[in-house]
Amino acid sequence: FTACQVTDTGGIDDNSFNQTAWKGVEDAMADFAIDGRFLESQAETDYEANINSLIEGDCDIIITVGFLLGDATQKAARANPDQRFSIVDFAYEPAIPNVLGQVYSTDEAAFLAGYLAAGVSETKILGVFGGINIPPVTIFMDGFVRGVDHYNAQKGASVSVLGWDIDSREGLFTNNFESLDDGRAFAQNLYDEGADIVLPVAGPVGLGSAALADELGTDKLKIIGVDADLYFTDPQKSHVYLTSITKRMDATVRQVIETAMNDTFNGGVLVGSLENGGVDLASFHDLDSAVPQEMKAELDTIREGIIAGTIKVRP
Amino acid sequence: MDIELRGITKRFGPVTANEDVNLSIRSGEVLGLLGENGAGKSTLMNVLCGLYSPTDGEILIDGVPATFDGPGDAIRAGIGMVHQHFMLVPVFTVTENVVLGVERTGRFDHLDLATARAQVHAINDQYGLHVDPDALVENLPVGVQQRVEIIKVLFRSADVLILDEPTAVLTPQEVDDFFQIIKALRDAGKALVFITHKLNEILEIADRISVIRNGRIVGEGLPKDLTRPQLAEMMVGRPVSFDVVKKPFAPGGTLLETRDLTVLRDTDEIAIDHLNLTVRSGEIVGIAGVQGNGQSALIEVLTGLRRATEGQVMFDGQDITRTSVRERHRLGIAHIPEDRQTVGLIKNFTVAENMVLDTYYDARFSRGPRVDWAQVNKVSAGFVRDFDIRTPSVFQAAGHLSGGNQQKLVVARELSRETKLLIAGQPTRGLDVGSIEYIHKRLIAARDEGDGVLIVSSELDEIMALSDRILVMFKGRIVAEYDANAGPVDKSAIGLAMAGAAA
Amino acid sequence: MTAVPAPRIEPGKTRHARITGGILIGLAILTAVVFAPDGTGIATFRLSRPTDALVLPNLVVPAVPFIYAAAAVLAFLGARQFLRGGTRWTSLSMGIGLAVAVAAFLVWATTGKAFSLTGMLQATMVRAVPIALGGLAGVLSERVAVVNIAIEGMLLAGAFTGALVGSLLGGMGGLAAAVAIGGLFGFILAALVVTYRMDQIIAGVVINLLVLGLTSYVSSQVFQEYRYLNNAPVFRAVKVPLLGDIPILGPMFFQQNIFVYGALIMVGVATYYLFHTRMGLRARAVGEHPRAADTLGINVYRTRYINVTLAGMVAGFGGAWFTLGSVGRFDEGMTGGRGYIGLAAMIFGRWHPVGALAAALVFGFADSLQQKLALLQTPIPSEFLAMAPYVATIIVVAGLVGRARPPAADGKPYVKE
Amino acid sequence: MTDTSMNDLMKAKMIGRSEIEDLIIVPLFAIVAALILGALTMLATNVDLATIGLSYVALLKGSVGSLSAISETLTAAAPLILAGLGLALGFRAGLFNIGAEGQVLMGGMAAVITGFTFTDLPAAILMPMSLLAGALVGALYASIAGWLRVATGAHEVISTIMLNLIAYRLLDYMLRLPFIQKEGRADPISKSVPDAAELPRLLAFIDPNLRVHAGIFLVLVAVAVVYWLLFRSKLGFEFRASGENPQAARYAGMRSGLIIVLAMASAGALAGLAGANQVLGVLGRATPGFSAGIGFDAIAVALLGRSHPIGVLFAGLLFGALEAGGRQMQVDAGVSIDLIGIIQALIIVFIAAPLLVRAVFPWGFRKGSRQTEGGQ
Ligand SMILES: Nc1ncnc2c1ncn2[C@@H]1O[C@H](COP(=O)(O)OP(=O)(O)OP(=O)(O)O)[C@@H](O)[C@H]1O
Ligand SMILES: Nc1ncnc2c1ncn2[C@@H]1O[C@H](COP(=O)(O)OP(=O)(O)OP(=O)(O)O)[C@@H](O)[C@H]1O
Ligand SMILES: [Mg+2]
Ligand SMILES: [Mg+2]
Repeated sequence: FTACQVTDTGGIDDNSFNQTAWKGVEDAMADFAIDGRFLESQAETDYEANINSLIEGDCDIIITVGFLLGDATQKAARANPDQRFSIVDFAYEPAIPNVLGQVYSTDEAAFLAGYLAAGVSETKILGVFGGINIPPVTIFMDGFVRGVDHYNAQKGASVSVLGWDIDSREGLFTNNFESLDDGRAFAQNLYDEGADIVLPVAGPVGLGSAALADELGTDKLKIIGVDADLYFTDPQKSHVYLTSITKRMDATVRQVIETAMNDTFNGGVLVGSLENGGVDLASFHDLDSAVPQEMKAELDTIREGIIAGTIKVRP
Repeated sequence: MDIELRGITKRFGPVTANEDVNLSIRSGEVLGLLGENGAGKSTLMNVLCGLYSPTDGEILIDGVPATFDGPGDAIRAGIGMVHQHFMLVPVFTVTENVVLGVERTGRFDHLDLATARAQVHAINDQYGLHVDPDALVENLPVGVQQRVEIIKVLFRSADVLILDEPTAVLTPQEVDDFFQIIKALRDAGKALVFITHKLNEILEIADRISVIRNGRIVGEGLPKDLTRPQLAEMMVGRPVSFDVVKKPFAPGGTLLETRDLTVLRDTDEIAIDHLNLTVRSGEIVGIAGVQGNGQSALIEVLTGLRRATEGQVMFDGQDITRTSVRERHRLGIAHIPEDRQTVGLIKNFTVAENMVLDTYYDARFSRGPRVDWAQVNKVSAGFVRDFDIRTPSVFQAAGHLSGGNQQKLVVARELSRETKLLIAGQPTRGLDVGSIEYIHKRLIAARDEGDGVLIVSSELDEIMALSDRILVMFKGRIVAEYDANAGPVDKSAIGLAMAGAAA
Repeated sequence: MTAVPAPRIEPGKTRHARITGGILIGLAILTAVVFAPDGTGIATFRLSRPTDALVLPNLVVPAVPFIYAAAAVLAFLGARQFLRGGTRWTSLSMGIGLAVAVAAFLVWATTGKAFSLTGMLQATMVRAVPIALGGLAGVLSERVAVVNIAIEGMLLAGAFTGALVGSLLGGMGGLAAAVAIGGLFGFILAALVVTYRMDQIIAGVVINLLVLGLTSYVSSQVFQEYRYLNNAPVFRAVKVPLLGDIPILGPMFFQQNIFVYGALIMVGVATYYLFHTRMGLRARAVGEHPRAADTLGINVYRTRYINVTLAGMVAGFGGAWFTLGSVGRFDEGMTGGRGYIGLAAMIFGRWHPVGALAAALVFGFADSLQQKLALLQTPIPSEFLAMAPYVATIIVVAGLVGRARPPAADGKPYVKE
Repeated sequence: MTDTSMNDLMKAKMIGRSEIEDLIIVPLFAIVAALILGALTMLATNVDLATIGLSYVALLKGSVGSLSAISETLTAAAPLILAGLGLALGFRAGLFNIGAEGQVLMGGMAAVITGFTFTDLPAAILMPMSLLAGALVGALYASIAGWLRVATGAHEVISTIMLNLIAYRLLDYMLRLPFIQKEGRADPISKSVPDAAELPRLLAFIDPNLRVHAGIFLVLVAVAVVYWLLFRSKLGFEFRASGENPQAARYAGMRSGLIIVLAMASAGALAGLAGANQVLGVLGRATPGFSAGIGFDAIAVALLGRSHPIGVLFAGLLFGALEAGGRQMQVDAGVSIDLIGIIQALIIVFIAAPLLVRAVFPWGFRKGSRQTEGGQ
């Protein structure tokens, strides 16, 4: 059995998005003794060609990673109805029988992160920026901003978020998922305007923001990681991460491979949520002391509220 | 300091530029080195100043053999050369140019220009050179640039000065001043080598003369023992007649006329200033003048390569002031450019392609948007035969032809068209005597057939030999006019006019 | 000969002044009509951070009066150019005019909002560093007449080596290695164009391709597996005592990392080298008239080798900025065309080190301005602002601000004998 | 002289040994040397010998080893050849145009916009019309640099670099315009072109994954047209003349300004076609990175092809093959596709510096350069 993966342009070693998805394949390789392969996309024009070369290469399942591969995956799936596909961050409407989409209610976890950040911030200004203005990115920003709003409503505070206007749907975007230097520059920009916690939603780009926080010191700037728990995947800068909004692509990918192996694979959608652990807020690790006990308790309550449906993260 | 060249031979691949040359240069003496274009004068001197290393032979300085591993060595040995083409950096000041290569420095490699400036002043005073050490070289007239070159050599305390064709760019009056400088240097005990192919000059200034032909020394002597015809024969290898045979002068109507023509250079300076001239059919008009007085701009504006700012150009009764180059070609203006090998042809193109470089569009050679190459090749082969161009095939790259044959190729192309007016810039520059005779014959033939011919040349002798009418240009204007058919023209009067005395 | 009337010729300089005047008046109109806001807004520029030693009050600018004043200044400058055509002041007027127009634009964009001016200027300097160093590398090699398209590749090689060696040996080791690798590619460029007479532009393009290929290959083949090879320490900002506390200028020039200081020092040293030393005089002679230099015993080839290698070292240092001076990690193609912009800065700066730095600051300013504007959400699309410096470069290169003259022998190979 | 000597004069030169060395041996050595150095690079990065062998086998297999490999090679080669032809044309006319990337972008955008705007037109009209729009806009964009050069003397290297950077921003801007942006998306991505505007896939009847499309006919036509233009037409003669020696061309009455603008425009038209070829034949719409560096790779292709249309054709095929094979290499042997970039660069180094090849492989050439140069 061979599981194949096509990455998005950030590269397999991005410490976050692509790497987490690949970890799912690696886990499957370890647990089920299967083969795994990946093909990096150098440019958006490679998506289709890369999928095609994997179709040539006898893959039992092809996992494409990223919203931007949505169209190419759809095209390939239509042309090759016998080939099983799964795509991270995309759901087809109507569903395609040989494609399983993996999507995540990331805003649930981001909501928690927003609430947390609003409470921890000293300047009462937070910053956020994204890679590209696409739903899997903006869903983080939406959840984060709503979490802050929730905090403001609860505490009568006025914490503001720079970088994302939830109504006009405009904000700061690097327009790539690659440039660490952009990550640093964007974080610097937000820091200059007073933000002391920044949430970069742009895969490896965020590592650049972490480099800035490392240099300034966590008393001046903290970073919230995305996708993986960056405390572990970026060990050199682990101390700058207040927390991470994890999106357990590794778990869902492994799960998809398992269904493909024991022939329970069905097209459709697999949704990761707070409830099933598909998304979550990581621990505070080194910055645990920066988070008051009271805040931790409140977060637990909100988490339960979200799972129970009593707190709405989407209007 | 005395220098002895023994058995110097210099080859460039198959070309032998110098062969077994023996020459001695002595202090307090001007050695005149005479030879026609391409004889090997510059090559020999480049060997002496360390720029080329000789294929064979040796150089003795005061009896001691010397080997130069580059020009630096020769400079250190006291040998300095003023090159035929000036070796000055235009955007540097005089002082910077002078110190280049022998700079004095302070701490941190800091340039010490103050001391150098004082030295330039001293040299100025000693030899009466009058050069401002702080002027930018590009702003200086050529005559002064030449003095900068001399200062450069003296600054390096050279005892031997080699001057390669120093007078080519000077007016007769500037030449006189220049000779004063040379005499002052000689009297100060320097050894000088003066290179030229002008007979009168060498007879005037040299203390001793050597003549070089085809890379070999073919004659030596003292000026008092030698006459012009003798020198000319040594130089060329056969008796030379200084006469030109033309049909009697029978000019037709006015062919070309300029009215208050004014032209700017690229730098916005005025190159041609309200100039009026006419050329009739069946006459050769020669324009004399020192380089830089607007002759090149005149040719450019007449051939359409440069726009006139004011005034008109009339050709054959038609206003062509704003007409394109191509249209002027069509009307019957042929142009043999001054710099034939670089602008007259394309070295990587074949002989055939070059032969139609400005006629390919014509009905003879093209069908609609297409060039009829079969026809081009056939016609070109005919021209190659008619004009005796030595090439193995019309597909040979023009750059592989010898210099003389490249020139013939351009002449063949221009003369093979239907022409009424022939404009030629420096028509014989860089040519050997055979080719010069050939070109002169062609120009006169064109005139005898009724074409108008306009020649611009800095060689006064050539102008005087060919022209029916001589115009002198100075600072963009015609300052004097002479009718050559009305009787002998006074050469020194022309010289004065060239220097602006008549203005 | 009759007296002729004085020629009625419009010299180029007057024409030039007229064009400048026209542009300034155009800017005045644009400022008055487009930027004049309708309300009574106030633009707030924050000058210092709360943490600064000397806390300055915010700069509060009433928008409408300021913009009309700016328009008036522009109109005055323009009219003066147009009528007088003062040749000496043309470039200066243009410079002042553009600065005034940019200020008016900023006030307009900030009306009713606030942003940190100091932060923007500090970022300007930081963003300018790789461009300035690239431009300086261009100056050094083009002054000896070697066109250096390879700056991009040299920057990239410096970035890569800085990260790799920095991860193993620490920042200083990485920096030294980056400089060395830049020098190596400078040397290779010199060898290709001087010794092997390869076309200079082709050689540059090829080096860029080669470096891009090599660094991308190693980073995906090796770094992916051995993460610790791509994890270098970052040089932190060092505040210069006292000077660093000067308001606005302090953060911009004296609270930076060694790359900013290095760039400033190198620009100074290069200016001294080129225009006040023996070596510099010789280098420039080789760039202007190599044959003349040769006849004076200056080794043209060696001079070219040395200067192009030096240029490579400068570019290598600039490349290290991307990793050791910024994020500590190499990323495929991370220089993102900054070498080419450096080349433009060199031309913009008229082949002078200080000019190149000034031009780089313009690019850096545009870069950081664009980021601020993205936060301010102006109606002008940020893409157009991002384009502005490139359009400006074209205009400058096209000679509106006076034609720059490259070294006379630039791009031409020198063949001895 | 007799008629026979006239015929001698007109006898075309036989292809000599030195031409063969230049045209065949040098490129061959360049490729071999580049592959060897590529292998050394792999060795240096800890790739074992077996994997190196495997990767070169995969390179071959992925480029020509199967129908789909050939299809991928042709698909990758088509835009490179088109843009490369444009650049070659420019080089012949003495213009070093670095701006193909920007022209590809602008041409591609024009083709997309035309395609999705006139959805009602039949394929026979819409497809050529979209291609034409691409060519036209590419030409216009390129002629800006040409015009700047003519009117102000601004060097095209700098102005085309700047125009590339401007084109990227312009693209980002355009892709977010409501009229271009795909419905329901917030990221920069254009609407898709209808099937009628697409270059039809040629082998889809065999296997829907075979991507080779009608663009390859476009390529063949372009090669022929460029060849005819350069070597048979009056305009081409003018291009070449002003490229070799602009002064001489001017003296011969050619209008250098016009020629520069026309040459730039033709180059831009071909680059624009390359862009149109990508969006109409491969991608079906425009995204921010749709040019994928074609404009830069095409510089290498044009240099490698020595600015000759036939040379560009082969160079483009080689680069296409390397790209397609490189993908296979990554799948089969796990060697990064970036190795291909190294090999490509090395090939050009060796081709552009024949002196270097002669120094590295002295035994491939006749001894001594004197004979080869003074031959005739
Ligand atoms: N670098 C070179 N390579 C090949 N041939 C050369 C070179 N330099 C000179 N020659 C050839 O050597 C011969 C002598 O040239 P040289 O320049 O010494 O002549 P010259 O007497 O100075 O002529 P002129 O009066 O035109 O300056 C000519 O045939 C010339 O073509
Ligand atoms: N680069 C070259 N490659 C091949 N052949 C060449 C090259 N340069 C010159 N030749 C050939 O060498 C021969 C000698 O050239 P050279 O310039 O010395 O001629 P020349 O005797 O001075 O003729 P002319 O009097 O016409 O100037 C010519 O027949 C020419 O075709
Ligand atoms: Mg000479
Ligand atoms: Mg990679």
